[in-house]
Amino acid sequence: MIHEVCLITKIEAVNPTITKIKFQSQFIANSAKEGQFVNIRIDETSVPLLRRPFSIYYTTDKEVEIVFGIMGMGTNKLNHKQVGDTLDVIGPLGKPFNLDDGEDISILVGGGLGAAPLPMLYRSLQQKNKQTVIFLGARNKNYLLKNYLQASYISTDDGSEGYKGNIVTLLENYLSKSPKKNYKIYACGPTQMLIELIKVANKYKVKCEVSLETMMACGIGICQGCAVKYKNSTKKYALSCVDGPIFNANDIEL
Amino acid sequence: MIHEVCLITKIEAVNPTITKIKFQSQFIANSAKEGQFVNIRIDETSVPLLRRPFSIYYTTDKEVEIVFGIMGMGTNKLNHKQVGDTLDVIGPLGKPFNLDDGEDISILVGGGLGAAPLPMLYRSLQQKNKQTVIFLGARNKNYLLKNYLQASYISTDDGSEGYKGNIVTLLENYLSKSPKKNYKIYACGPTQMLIELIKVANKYKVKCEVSLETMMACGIGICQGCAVKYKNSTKKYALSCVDGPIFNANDIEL
Amino acid sequence: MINFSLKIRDVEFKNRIFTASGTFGYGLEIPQLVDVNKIGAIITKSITLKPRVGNPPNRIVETPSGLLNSIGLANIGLKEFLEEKLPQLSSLKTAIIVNIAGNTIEEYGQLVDLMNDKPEIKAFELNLSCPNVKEGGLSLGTNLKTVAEITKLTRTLTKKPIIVKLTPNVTRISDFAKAAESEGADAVSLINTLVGMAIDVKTRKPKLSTITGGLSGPAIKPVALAKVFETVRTVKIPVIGIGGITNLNDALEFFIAGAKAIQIGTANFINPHISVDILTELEKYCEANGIKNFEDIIGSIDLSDSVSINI
Amino acid sequence: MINFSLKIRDVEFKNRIFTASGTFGYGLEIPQLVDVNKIGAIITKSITLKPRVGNPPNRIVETPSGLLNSIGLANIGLKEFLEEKLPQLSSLKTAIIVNIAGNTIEEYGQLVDLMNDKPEIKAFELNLSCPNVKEGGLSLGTNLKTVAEITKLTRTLTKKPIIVKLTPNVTRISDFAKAAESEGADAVSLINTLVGMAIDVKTRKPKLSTITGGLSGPAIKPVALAKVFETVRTVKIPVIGIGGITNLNDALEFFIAGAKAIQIGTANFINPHISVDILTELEKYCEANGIKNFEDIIGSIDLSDSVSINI
Ligand SMILES: Cc1cc2nc3c(=O)[nH]c(=O)nc-3n(C[C@H](O)[C@H](O)[C@H](O)COP(=O)(O)OP(=O)(O)OC[C@H]3O[C@@H](n4cnc5c(N)ncnc54)[C@H](O)[C@@H]3O)c2cc1C
Ligand SMILES: Cc1cc2nc3c(=O)[nH]c(=O)nc-3n(C[C@H](O)[C@H](O)[C@H](O)COP(=O)(O)OP(=O)(O)OC[C@H]3O[C@@H](n4cnc5c(N)ncnc54)[C@H](O)[C@@H]3O)c2cc1C
Ligand SMILES: Cc1cc2nc3c(=O)[nH]c(=O)nc-3n(C[C@H](O)[C@H](O)[C@H](O)COP(=O)(O)O)c2cc1C
Ligand SMILES: Cc1cc2nc3c(=O)[nH]c(=O)nc-3n(C[C@H](O)[C@H](O)[C@H](O)COP(=O)(O)O)c2cc1C
Ligand code: FES
Ligand code: FES
Repeated sequence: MIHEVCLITKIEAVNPTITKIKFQSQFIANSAKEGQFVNIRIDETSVPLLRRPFSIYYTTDKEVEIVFGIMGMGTNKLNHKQVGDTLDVIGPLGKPFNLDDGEDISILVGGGLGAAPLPMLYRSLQQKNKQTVIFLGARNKNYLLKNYLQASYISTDDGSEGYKGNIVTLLENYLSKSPKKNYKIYACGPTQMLIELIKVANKYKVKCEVSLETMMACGIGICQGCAVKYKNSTKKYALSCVDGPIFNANDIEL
Repeated sequence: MIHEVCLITKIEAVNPTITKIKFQSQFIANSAKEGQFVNIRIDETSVPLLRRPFSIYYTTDKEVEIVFGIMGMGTNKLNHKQVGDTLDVIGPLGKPFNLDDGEDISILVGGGLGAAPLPMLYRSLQQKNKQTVIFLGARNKNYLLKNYLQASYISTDDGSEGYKGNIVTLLENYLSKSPKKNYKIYACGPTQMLIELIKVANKYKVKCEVSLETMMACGIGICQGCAVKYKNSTKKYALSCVDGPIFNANDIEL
Repeated sequence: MINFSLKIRDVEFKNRIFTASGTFGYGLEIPQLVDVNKIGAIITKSITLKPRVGNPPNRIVETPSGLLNSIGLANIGLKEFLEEKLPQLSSLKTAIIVNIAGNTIEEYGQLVDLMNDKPEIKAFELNLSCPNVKEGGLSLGTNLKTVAEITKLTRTLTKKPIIVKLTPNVTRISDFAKAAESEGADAVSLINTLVGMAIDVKTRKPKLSTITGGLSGPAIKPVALAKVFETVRTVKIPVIGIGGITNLNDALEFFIAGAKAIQIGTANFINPHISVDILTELEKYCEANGIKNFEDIIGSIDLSDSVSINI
Repeated sequence: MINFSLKIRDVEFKNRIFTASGTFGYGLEIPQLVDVNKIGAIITKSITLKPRVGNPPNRIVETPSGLLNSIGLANIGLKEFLEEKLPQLSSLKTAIIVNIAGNTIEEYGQLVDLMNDKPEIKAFELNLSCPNVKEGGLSLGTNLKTVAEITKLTRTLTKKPIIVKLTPNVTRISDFAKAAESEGADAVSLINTLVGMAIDVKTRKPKLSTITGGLSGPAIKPVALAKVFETVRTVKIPVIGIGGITNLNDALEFFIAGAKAIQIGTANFINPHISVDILTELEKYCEANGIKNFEDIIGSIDLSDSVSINI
């Protein structure tokens, strides 16, 4: 991990509520693993006080991309940055996905902006010549993060693109058709979606890793603010920023 | 006075540390008097918490101009606004200069950014066909606000333009040459400059009004935060935002 | 439309959003900027027996999300207030609550006594955050016995509602609320400002002429909310929430915690019609959320998922 | 170069910028981000006799310029601390101060007793902000007698410096500093967090699992500074300033007010090498201002223009 002030090289409004920012960081670009995140200081003021965590969306040789929804104060201010401005970044942070689980078919599931970690993951799985199936869901088509991905299944809550309904329903349909294959699910999205998804994964006895978005104060393991309940463990709480944000679905209680 | 959200129509970097912003407000443009100010909310966040007061620098038919130095958080953020953004403004505020003091020669003295109220004052005096003499001083030539003014005397601390030294010295020189004339001084600038200037005005028995820049929380007379000591008065404190910012030099203690 | 009224003793306030003492002048200063008649009540700047010029400048300092002030209870004094302000205030269609401050217990009695016959005054709020010279500058409101005595004395002198305004600079504010309640206070309002300080590093002088001052604004909202929550669990009389309220969300937090009404202070300086804005938004909020009876919100905090702090 | 060292009892700290308990882990987590050897002292997360898993989520909430936390003293417990962390800590070239927290007075004694023979531990800091179940959840540190007793007991058990960390949630913090001083404390550190609260208006649930939590960060700096200023006028032992320090200016305010050292808490989360940054800037500041003896700054507040608050 590194703490660096990075130059913003590109800003793109994916749509009025989603923005992509590309910044220079050779270190992060080269060392980031799938599912890791960066922690960004919005500005020098005390509002917002804390850094804001964002998944690493994509990396090139020397550059890193994040994509974010404009939710509150922090993302609003981030959305007002300009090319040539700098970003104060700590990263890459957190435990990445485990790409050595030996599955035959990798299933990637992303809900809304939660899909941000998928492009890097997809690229790496491709490089490993894994067979991948991608599921993307969102409340409407504006929230589908389709870039860098070849989505096989798409759903939106309002039916504005793909199946009208829940992405987990599509996933269950898919699994039910050939339930015996050696799958692994990599899932990112809202907690409620993950809860539903884990039920389905368990029903079909499919390995599953999920990416969690908890509140974080430090992102580096020094505040203990990002606790997540461990299932059946004496340690009882994991720290999402260092023990996660990627967890085995059955290690944690959501 | 009015509380209005105004469209920014022009932003100009006078130099790297001074910016001019023009915004639309028919009401303020038409009702503002010489020496009054506007109180601007920087943004929706709580840092900075309070509005920031700025003298009305110039008005046209429907537009108002302010000019400001980049001092701290508030002016920094203001400097990042863009044409098309809005400004939340309360104004015009405060007691204006008294233009009916019957002087034969009006002397305008501005120190640094304190000179901001002078252009409107100068325009009005011109319209009244007053004979005016303008003194401008600043730490260096970048801080001289010469726009809209015909400065007769200029000084800078570093000698980068005009006389090297204090503007009050130039003023005293001037007064000493024909001390008996019916002058009136209108002065704006740092408190230290005003203190020196008032001594000179009193020495030559010249009427003098000054514009004060005190800390303000509300700008509209409800917080009592902007107290200024009255000389020889039972009320003891004036409120700079409603009893000022323009005061007779001998009414207040600096 | 939803009924926001609140009855304290036998006075009915048309809504539950008041302006806090010292942050709205005498309610007469800015008729151009806000329709004061829409406000539930205007609480005057603290009135003292004799006029007070207030503290020397500098009286205010901005801090991160906060404001430090040391106005020093500058006010025109009882006599001028009654003669010059009150007649003007009586023309407003909002309730006037007079906030009073004394040097001694007796002065609170005198102030109430001298104003009790004015029908324009709907209630008294007792500002107990005045420094007690005998107690080394700690405010009168930090002594339980003093709070009880002031409440008791004023209670004997008026049938108008007495609202005791509590200082947060104590170990357990609810003890003070209980003391006020048991001596007959009709409501408590909290919090007044937190003691705070700032230093100008260049000059090495305190930024306020009085060294320390009172901290207000969004910075203190979490503290105020915790104290309101503590107090509503301790007393039966209405608790009026104050501290850092700047928008609808803040206001709702206080109501959900159990405040029967709220006061808006520092936010008036930033947006003089904030109380009316919040009232309008509150109406919309209730409509959008199908809330018919405003009392349903008050104290509706859901503690089902909460645990008690255990070490 | 200017000497920033500070001696407390017979321990010499190489400089006066420490990291505050609970905000820097065990000092071992982020060697990539900060050269911990440059820090004056690292104060560990509070250590308890038994391991504590801490409170359920949600444990943190951001507030305007502040942070509310309810970590619940999550820590690995004394045994694992001694066996696993301390050996690693001993390789650091900075002083280790162990912060301890107990459920009872006796536990503080036990903790000190069990760690007293470790040469790597340079001093103890007593966290007295632990809730006292007997006293209805108010912290141990809000009871003068308890503070005196804990100090007295631990004093008998160790010759290492004892730093008593004071809670600000009391009427007069300097009374507590005095109590600690008179029982033999070598220093006091203040402030711990202010009690605060936030509510999620949508769910009507408290945002923290424990309802209330501790407020830290820039929002509380004015309060912390006032309490430090009050305390340095009351005790002779060193006062260590804590609360909202995020930059050189903040640090200087505390030193000018009279703090002999400072601790940096929440700011570590935003910039993990903030303490080293401030140290570097402090060196430059002293050089630029011709300050040869750092003690010249401490307590150098200029009160010549100040007035006392008069009502
Ligand atoms: C590991 C991780 C990776 C993330 N990756 C992405 C991403 O790639 N793209 C994206 O759009 N969002 C991502 N998020 C969520 C993102 O951090 C929040 O949307 C952002 O912090 C909101 O900041 P704000 O100031 O705009 O909103 P706020 O006004 O602070 O809050 C808006 C909402 O965001 C939630 N939130 C606020 N702060 C945090 C925080 N520190 N951690 C988690 N949730 C928070 C709040 O609970 C609230 O519901 C990620 C979060 C985590 C923990
Ligand atoms: C009536 C009036 C008219 C003014 N007109 C102008 C003008 O035309 N152009 C101009 O550049 N400046 C003007 N000022 C000063 C201007 O308000 C401050 O420079 C500005 O508020 C600084 O804000 P900041 O957040 O950038 O700086 P901060 O970080 O807040 O402080 C920087 C410096 O400005 C001073 N300051 C901060 N807030 C205020 C305040 N509310 N009132 C007075 N001083 C303050 C501080 O003491 C400090 O020394 C005027 C002030 C007043 C009272
Ligand atoms: C400038 C100023 C002046 C105040 N004057 C008084 C006063 O005269 N009497 C009083 O009881 N409270 C006074 N207060 C306290 C407020 O009424 C209120 O309790 C406090 O500011 C907290 O609320 P806020 O955070 O919304 O401002 C004053 C506050 C400020 C900021
Ligand atoms: C997340 C967090 C955890 C903390 N844990 C402890 C602790 O275990 N023991 C302790 O004495 N203080 C603890 N504190 C209090 C800090 O040490 C410090 O006193 C307080 O945060 C004020 O300083 P600040 O504003 O610089 O953060 C904690 C503070 C925070 C924010
Ligand atoms: S966010 Fe601080 S420990 Fe995880
Ligand atoms: S700034 Fe509030 S009264 Fe003048």
